[in-house]
Amino acid sequence: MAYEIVLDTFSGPLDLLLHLIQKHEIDIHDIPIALVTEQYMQYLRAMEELSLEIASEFIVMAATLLAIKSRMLLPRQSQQQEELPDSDEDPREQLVQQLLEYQRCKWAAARLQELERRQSLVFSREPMDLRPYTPEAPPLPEMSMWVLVDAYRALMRRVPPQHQSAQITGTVISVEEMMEWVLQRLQRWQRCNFYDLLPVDSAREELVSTFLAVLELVKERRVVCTQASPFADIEVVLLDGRATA
Amino acid sequence: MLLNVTGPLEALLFAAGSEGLTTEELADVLQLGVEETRQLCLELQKQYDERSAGLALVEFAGSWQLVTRPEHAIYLRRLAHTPVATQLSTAALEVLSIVAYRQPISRAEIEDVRGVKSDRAIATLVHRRLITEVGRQNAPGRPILYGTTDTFLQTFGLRSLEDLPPLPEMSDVSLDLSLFEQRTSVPRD
Amino acid sequence: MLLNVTGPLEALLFAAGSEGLTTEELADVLQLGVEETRQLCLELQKQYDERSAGLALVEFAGSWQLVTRPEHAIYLRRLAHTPVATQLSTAALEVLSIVAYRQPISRAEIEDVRGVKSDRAIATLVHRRLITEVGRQNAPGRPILYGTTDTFLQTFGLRSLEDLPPLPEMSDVSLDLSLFEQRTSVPRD
Repeated sequence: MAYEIVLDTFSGPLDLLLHLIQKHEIDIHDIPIALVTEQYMQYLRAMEELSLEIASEFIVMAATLLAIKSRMLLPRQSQQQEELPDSDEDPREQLVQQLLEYQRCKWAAARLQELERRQSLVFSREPMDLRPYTPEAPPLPEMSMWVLVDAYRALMRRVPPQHQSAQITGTVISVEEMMEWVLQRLQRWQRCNFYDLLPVDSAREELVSTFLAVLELVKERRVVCTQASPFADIEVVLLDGRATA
Repeated sequence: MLLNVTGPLEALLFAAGSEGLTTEELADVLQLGVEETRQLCLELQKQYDERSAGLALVEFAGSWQLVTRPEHAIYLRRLAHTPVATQLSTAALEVLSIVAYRQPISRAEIEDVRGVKSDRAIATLVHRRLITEVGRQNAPGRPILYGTTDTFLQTFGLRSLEDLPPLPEMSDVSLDLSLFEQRTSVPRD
Repeated sequence: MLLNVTGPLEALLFAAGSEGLTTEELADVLQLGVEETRQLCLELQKQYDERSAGLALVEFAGSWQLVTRPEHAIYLRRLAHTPVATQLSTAALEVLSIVAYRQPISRAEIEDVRGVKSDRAIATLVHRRLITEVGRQNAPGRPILYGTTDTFLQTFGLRSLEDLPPLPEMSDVSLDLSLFEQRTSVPRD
């Protein structure tokens, strides 16, 4: 599939989102969030299938999209008794601003690239050796050799250690793995608080994957989430085959 | 009258090569006024442009420099020893554009705009002297603030930061989207 | 007809620098016959002589070379005398430290370490007799290898290169960061 070629060229989640927006000729000020989220998740899944490492930023953006999507759905859900306090604000607003700003950044980057290309077409020459025109090079005052050592050390600090390019990557927890983990726990507990599903000391990525896993399980109708009141803890309840709520 | 001095001017610029010379340095050596020297440079520039010369006179980062004309790049590339310009990755270009337009700026602020970690791209740009530390932010941890360098101006053929193309208004950008649609297979950074 | 190609010819000779190019090399790059190329060089030579140019085209030992016209020597002498900094720039110090610790080393290798073009800094150091050509690398183009001079030892108060303090291992450098925190504003190179 075409993903393989495209995926690696996205410099981040915003880049991917912009690509989707352009591809579907979407008005950036009125993003159909459900469609874009669906497309975005498809790319992430494709990345997973290709065993590409997914940078945590992509997962964070997935969570953001899902959160926006759910906030936009909220007023229509009859079981929610009231709207969130700030519901008059479009939940997409912040993302739109971010996308617009990033779009300007891409615009400027494209200009710089063009300037760089043009500049690579011109050639200069080394400065002429002017020694024949000057009788004697002026002597330098004496300097401490430490000046030299400092210069070298400062240089080494500036130079990235390119030859030891071991890459440290965080553990990537796939949503599928996390879904398994959540189901296992719920089989034991039947219902529990969302936060109890999180592994102890969970990193941001784990939190996000847990969140995505629960959303995915809700979609597959294997769990339901309930909330007693706005901002109360979310309870996750296992639905098994026999007890479809 | 000016014509008589374009010879020495050409000789000086030729000798300076990639180092270039500022209007003031030229004025000093030619023993002319600064404004007169500037006019002379523009005159030489015009001469090069008018005849089908191999050279052009350009001003980068405040220095006048003789360079070959872009249309002859094809011949120069055929010379075996011409260095192949290493192109910047998309990520590095993005970071560079943010720094160029918003300097001084911290890493966190750069990452805010891009929505992605950018330490590697920043390290590449620092290493290539396109950006450098220009101060520290008055915030917890005193984060480094980055700005562009003269190497940046030189690399992109700009006389000064004012030569950067003005950013479009937020809402106008979408019109230009197609311009950066052609994606190169530049590796991410 | 010949006129159309003096542009590329001028560009090639300009970029070739002090090494010059033979008629054969030029013919090869311009994709012209050898005799045709010779005629073209003579044509460019005539053009320089006719207008009051700053440059001249000369043939030395089978190589064509662009040089400044002898009558402008007085300006070059003034240029050579003008800006004599009493201190080395950060860029020059960096290059000098690389040469000191890694000699013999070529320009390309120095630039590899620094990530930036270093011809200007190298020219300064050669001019100040702190480094000099110590040989040629057995590589395409036979690049110049640089090493430090006696002037270097004198300037830094060293009896021999063995007096240079041993460098910390790469991994240690980062631990020592705080010791070298004071940064100067980086000059252009």
